[in-house]
Amino acid sequence: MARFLVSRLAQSLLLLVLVSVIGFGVLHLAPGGPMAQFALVPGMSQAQLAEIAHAMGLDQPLPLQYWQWFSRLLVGDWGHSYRDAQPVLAVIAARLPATLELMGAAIALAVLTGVTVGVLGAVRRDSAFDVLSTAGAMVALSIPTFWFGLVTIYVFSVKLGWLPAGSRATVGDASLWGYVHHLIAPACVLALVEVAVWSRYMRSAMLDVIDQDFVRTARAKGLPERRVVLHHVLRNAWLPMITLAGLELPTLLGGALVTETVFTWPGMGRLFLDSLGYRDYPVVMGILMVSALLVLIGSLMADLVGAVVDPRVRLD
Amino acid sequence: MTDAPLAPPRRLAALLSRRPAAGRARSGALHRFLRHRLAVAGLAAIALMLLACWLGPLLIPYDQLFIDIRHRFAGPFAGPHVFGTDQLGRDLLVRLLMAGRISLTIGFAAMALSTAVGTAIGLVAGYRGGLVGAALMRCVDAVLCFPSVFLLLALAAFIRPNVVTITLIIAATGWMEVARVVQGQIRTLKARDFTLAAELMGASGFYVMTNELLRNAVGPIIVAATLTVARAILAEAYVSFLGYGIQAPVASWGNMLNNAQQYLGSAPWLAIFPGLMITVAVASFNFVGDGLRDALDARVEL
Amino acid sequence: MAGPVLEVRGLSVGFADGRRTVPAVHEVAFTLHPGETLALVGESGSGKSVTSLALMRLLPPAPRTRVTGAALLRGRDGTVHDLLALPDAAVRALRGDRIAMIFQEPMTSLNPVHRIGDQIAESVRFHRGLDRHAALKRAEGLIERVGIPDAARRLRAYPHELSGGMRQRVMIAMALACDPAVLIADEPTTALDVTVQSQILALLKGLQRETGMGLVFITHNLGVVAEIADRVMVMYAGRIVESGGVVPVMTAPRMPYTAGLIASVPRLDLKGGEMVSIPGTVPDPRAPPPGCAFAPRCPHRRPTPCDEAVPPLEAAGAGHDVRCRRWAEIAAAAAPRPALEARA
Amino acid sequence: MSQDHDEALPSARTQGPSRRRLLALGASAGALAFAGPLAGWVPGALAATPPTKPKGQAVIGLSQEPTVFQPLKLHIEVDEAVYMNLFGTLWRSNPDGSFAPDLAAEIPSVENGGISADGLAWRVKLRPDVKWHDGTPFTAEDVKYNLALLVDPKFLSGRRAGHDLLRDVTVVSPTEITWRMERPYAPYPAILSWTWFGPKHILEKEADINKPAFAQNPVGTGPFRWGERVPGDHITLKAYEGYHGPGPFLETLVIKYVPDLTVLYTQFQTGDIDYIGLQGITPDHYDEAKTLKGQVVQPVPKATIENLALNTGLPVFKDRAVREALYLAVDKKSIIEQLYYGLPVPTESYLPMQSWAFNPDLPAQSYDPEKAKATLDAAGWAPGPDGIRVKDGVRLEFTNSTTAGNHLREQAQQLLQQNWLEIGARMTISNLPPAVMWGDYWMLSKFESAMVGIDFMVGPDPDATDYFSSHAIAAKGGGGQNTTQFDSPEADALLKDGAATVDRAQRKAAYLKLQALTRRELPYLPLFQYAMVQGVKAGLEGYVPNINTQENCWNAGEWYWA
Repeated sequence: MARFLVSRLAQSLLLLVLVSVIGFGVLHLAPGGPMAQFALVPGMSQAQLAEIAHAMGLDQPLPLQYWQWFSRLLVGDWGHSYRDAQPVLAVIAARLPATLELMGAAIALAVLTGVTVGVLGAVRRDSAFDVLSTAGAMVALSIPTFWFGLVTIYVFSVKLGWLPAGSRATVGDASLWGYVHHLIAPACVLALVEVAVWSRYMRSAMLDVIDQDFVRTARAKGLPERRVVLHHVLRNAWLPMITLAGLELPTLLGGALVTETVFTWPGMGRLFLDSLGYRDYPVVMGILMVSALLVLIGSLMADLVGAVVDPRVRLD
Repeated sequence: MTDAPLAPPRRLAALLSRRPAAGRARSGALHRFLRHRLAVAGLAAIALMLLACWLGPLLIPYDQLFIDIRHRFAGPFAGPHVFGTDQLGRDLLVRLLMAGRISLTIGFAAMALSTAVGTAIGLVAGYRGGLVGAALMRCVDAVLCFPSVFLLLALAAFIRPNVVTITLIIAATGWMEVARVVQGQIRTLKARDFTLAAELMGASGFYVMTNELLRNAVGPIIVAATLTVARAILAEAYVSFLGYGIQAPVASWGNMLNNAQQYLGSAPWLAIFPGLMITVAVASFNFVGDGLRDALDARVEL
Repeated sequence: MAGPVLEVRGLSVGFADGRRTVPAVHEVAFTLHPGETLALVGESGSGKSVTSLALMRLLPPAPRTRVTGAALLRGRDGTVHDLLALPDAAVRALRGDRIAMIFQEPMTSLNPVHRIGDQIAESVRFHRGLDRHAALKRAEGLIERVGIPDAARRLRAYPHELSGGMRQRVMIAMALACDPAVLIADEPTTALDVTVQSQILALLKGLQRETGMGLVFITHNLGVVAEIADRVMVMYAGRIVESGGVVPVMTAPRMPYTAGLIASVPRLDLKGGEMVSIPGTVPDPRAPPPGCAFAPRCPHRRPTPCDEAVPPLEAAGAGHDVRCRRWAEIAAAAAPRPALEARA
Repeated sequence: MSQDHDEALPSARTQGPSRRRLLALGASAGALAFAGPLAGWVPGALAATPPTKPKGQAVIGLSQEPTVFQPLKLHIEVDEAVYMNLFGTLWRSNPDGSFAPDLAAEIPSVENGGISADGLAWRVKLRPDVKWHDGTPFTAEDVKYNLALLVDPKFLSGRRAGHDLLRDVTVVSPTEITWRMERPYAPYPAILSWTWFGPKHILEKEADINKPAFAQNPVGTGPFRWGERVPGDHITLKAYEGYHGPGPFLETLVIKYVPDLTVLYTQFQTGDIDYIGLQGITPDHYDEAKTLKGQVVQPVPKATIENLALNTGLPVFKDRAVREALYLAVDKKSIIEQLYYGLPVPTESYLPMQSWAFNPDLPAQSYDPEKAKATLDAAGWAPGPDGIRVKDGVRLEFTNSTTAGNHLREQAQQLLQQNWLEIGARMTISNLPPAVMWGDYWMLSKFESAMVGIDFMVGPDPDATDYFSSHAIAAKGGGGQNTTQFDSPEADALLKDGAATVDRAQRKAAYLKLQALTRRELPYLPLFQYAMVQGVKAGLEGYVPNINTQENCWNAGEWYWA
């Protein structure tokens, strides 16, 4: 176990370094830059601009810039936002909870719905429900999330007026319902693709298990079908789902970005887009690192949890 | 040993299993694909879409770029413009079809590119193994660590958008899965005897890679490629929707949505038609990919 | 004895295949008395497992399979239930309680994610309404009873921590949890090492003596039959082709197929002896031969009468039935050890 | 300053007030901060009286997020929406263009002895009763500190131009400060009207003035004090009861960030937002918004002029005939009436028509492709085989750029593309992300032609040196935004005249000539002066649009609910 953890952590760190190199390269090699915002200041001369660029270290060779950024990162200094001069970690930390809330709600919704649909589909294989839910999942995977979000806003906020159009809460309304009310539409939109993924995986995992001998054994014991499905089939079928949860994290995070854009959700994805617009490199890099970190932690957690709940797996 | 003369009841298992009988495998991948009704429908839809996008505009008496500002926002299914007109009075149908050309072209081109790159990297990583393989696969992992949308936007924010650059950045964020699939496939294939046989017969590494391994990994690659087209179309739509993609006046399904967003209330068809086209196109490719997966018996999940 | 504990009448099973129904079992009938062991013998595809699953009502439900006939099980209170006619819930109440089953593959028949104690206790909890603690206590007793040492600790083990033989013992413990009147053992030893096989057989015999349950023992291995069975029923292509007491059937098989099976038993006394097997394979149930299903593989086949119609089951002695038109001819012509041996 | 009407652009637009002549019909002239309802703005309900104690909450919706809370630092337009309510200036601009004292006791002038006759010596008297939100008295030391910080080379200052002319800043007493100007600079009072001050006693203790901890909990002298900030979502300001001016009447002022204009409008519609700031309601929604019950919606003029900037440094645009012909071929009427729903006003000048220096007598453009063709023919631009005109090997072919994602502008671009193709000029659209567009591409004149909204004035002052002086061409090493590389000795002279005197009549004469000059030379093809559709919830009293400020929440301290 300890050896597994150490080697996994080492691998993850290596990955993080690679991630940072790729991210840094992509950002800094591209045209445009943070100087655009300074250039528009009245009375700013080219000489002053050069001074600012120098002060920000932007005039140094790229590898050196990377090294300076990275060595500071190692001692926990993620830098300051070019835009509002706040520490990058504080800027991200202020936005992360909103994203996690959205992702959490969506994943809860997706797992609940997806697992139910997948289980029912597998249990009633080839029934009308199964065929429809399988085709439906495929279509759900194909709908552009942003478009679905727009249509949702149009129908439920503009036309019907049932749900608020974006934002995380109405200012001044701190009630739980206020938050939930705002969360419904974006969480559903973000969950749509995940429901499809989860129901497809769940169904096929169930089918992998449902024909196995031990299920017949359980039936032979005279257990009610419900218990056979839930206690015996599902308990085995959801083990690979834990790994899936880890693997789905990047997709979910990406989906959260899209959803946040459409629903003006004050999360990390929105911050990412805004910061890209300003070429706020430290913040953009910070978000890339945080999301990579989340992804790595997610997959590590998935492995660990998988090992804990599956008696057959030993980590060493 | 006791089983030697009389094998245990495998056929019972086959009968009890409600899956399509394995015995029918011999009737071929094509047969299995055709049994997949949704996949066939998807294929038909793709064929229809290609036909419509490339031939349709020739039959419609409107130019996709001709602005007729006095007839903007004409509703669909009434008057000479079948699908209505857009915010500049251009015929929406012909724009949808021309946009289809762009979106599908990007989809296919990005697929070809990312499949080629992914296959090459997967091949080398899987065949060479060792340090090179590990290094390549760690790079794949690292790129996979970014939610692909983040990477896509980071790249899109910097390029001068046109069909070629958009294709390039979509391919740049879509080759990793193919690489993984190919690498995994190659590793299992490599463990099999025929690779060894080929090597013993003095075949070069390149020959083994291309002629033996690649040929045998072609099923999963095809499936992955099909699903990549679907992803590429979605990616193009999103980038263009945010305004970083295909630029006006050229239409793509994504940038048609970009312009339509604010007219959802007053001219909803401007957003609905392109959105439906994207959904239908992507779903078709997904269905075909799903059918191919079954037909080629390739377990690929993208 | 107070009459049979299980009586099967005219059991037929068909599987839906597209629009057709493929017959898998025809008109199987037998009775089982308490304490009696009935061996159901046949090659793969002969229908013996389907028969047992049909009795347990473990086959897929109606549109996929068609089951007709009756299977009368005597309940704890003496009332008789037709397993094939009861509603699902009522069958579930009997299954695992009055009639239990163990399967061929101990490696895969146990749920890998549950502790074996819980898996054994589960049945008791459901049928007897015991709480978890009491059920586990009983499971511990059962584990001891099936000869697993260190029962208290094993209770907490997962299946993958046990050997194949141990797992089969666990399966047996699980089946015996509610003291069933009938135990169906579907090839319980096939997947095990020979030494383990005989241990399991001995265990089953011992337990049967203790509990007086009726045992339906399904196997394709006649060597095992001789060790355990009171009566034998041989199946081929879904039909009973020979049945009777173990001694007459094993020593004087009347059906050439039975004779072939006996000949194919590897014999320890014949050192380096050649393995004997029946040529050919079981017919495709979708396209059965017109007459005797065994005719295509039978050394004694004559187009007439063998290929004319499916032969009826005829009495060949007291309680000894056989499904062969020519059994009398063959028996008269042949030596005690049938001619098949020569064909090796 | 270039101003864009979409999100996420790093334009540090710092424009200011100008004199509002035409709209100030019923305005109460004078020094009082409140300038009655404007003609053109109809308040939602009959005027009620403000409450005696701060009461209620108003939510201001903005499509960009204020993030810089140190008001002297480099910031963008949207940040000022916070400054206006949190911080104080020496004086501020009224809708009619006059100044009203805020931290100063009176507006310095030659008459009251505040400014010497030559415009070089300044003496500013401060109010004695102003306290920072933390209770510390505001004094002349604060002013001195702020003025010095603005030109501190180590500081990322929001504006140096103007402040760098100050010499010998002297604190005479806690309520009096004097300085000398290096040379007369007419726009300086205007610049001071949007120079917000921070507290010396806090800022001077900052470890790194460019990364101020102050921004976490800013302290000002405005009608509202800092409440809390939920990044990416909103900022809450609370009434400052010790405010020295009238108000505040609202207990809470919320500044909410909703990046999507459609969502912003929807939230306004549903009443979550009481007022939409910045670009307001998109023109697409104007017709619908007018019918809303419970919301008062009206177009309000802005000082921004929509232009086609032509890079005269390129061979194709060197020829005035080309610029003239392109202008003649612009179907301005369709752009304004169809695409912008008739909201903006066509213009020929770079100044808003409300400015005192506006020249109303410029020749009006009319859409005349035939005349455009004739002009090009006469100038020797002959159509090539593909219909595109050529002269001396130069094809009449160029790109046009703007910030990607600005829908209306992109539509206008496409219409122009069609207009120009008619006369044999091929324009290709090449839109860019803001950080690329407004970087070197724009500043160093690497674009060919661009579609930009620009407010050419310095605050309320019509001085446009930054845009038309040949010394302001960054591509040639100058400091400024003369990105069209307009190089005219005549313009240079006029600009110099206009800025060097405080005599308004003299200045106006120079600027009228300059406007005629730019109309003739056409470095920019002027399209229209923006009018924003602005709306407030009915019952919000005290809301007064002010063309002289960046943001119409300039006086939120005086808002109250009826």
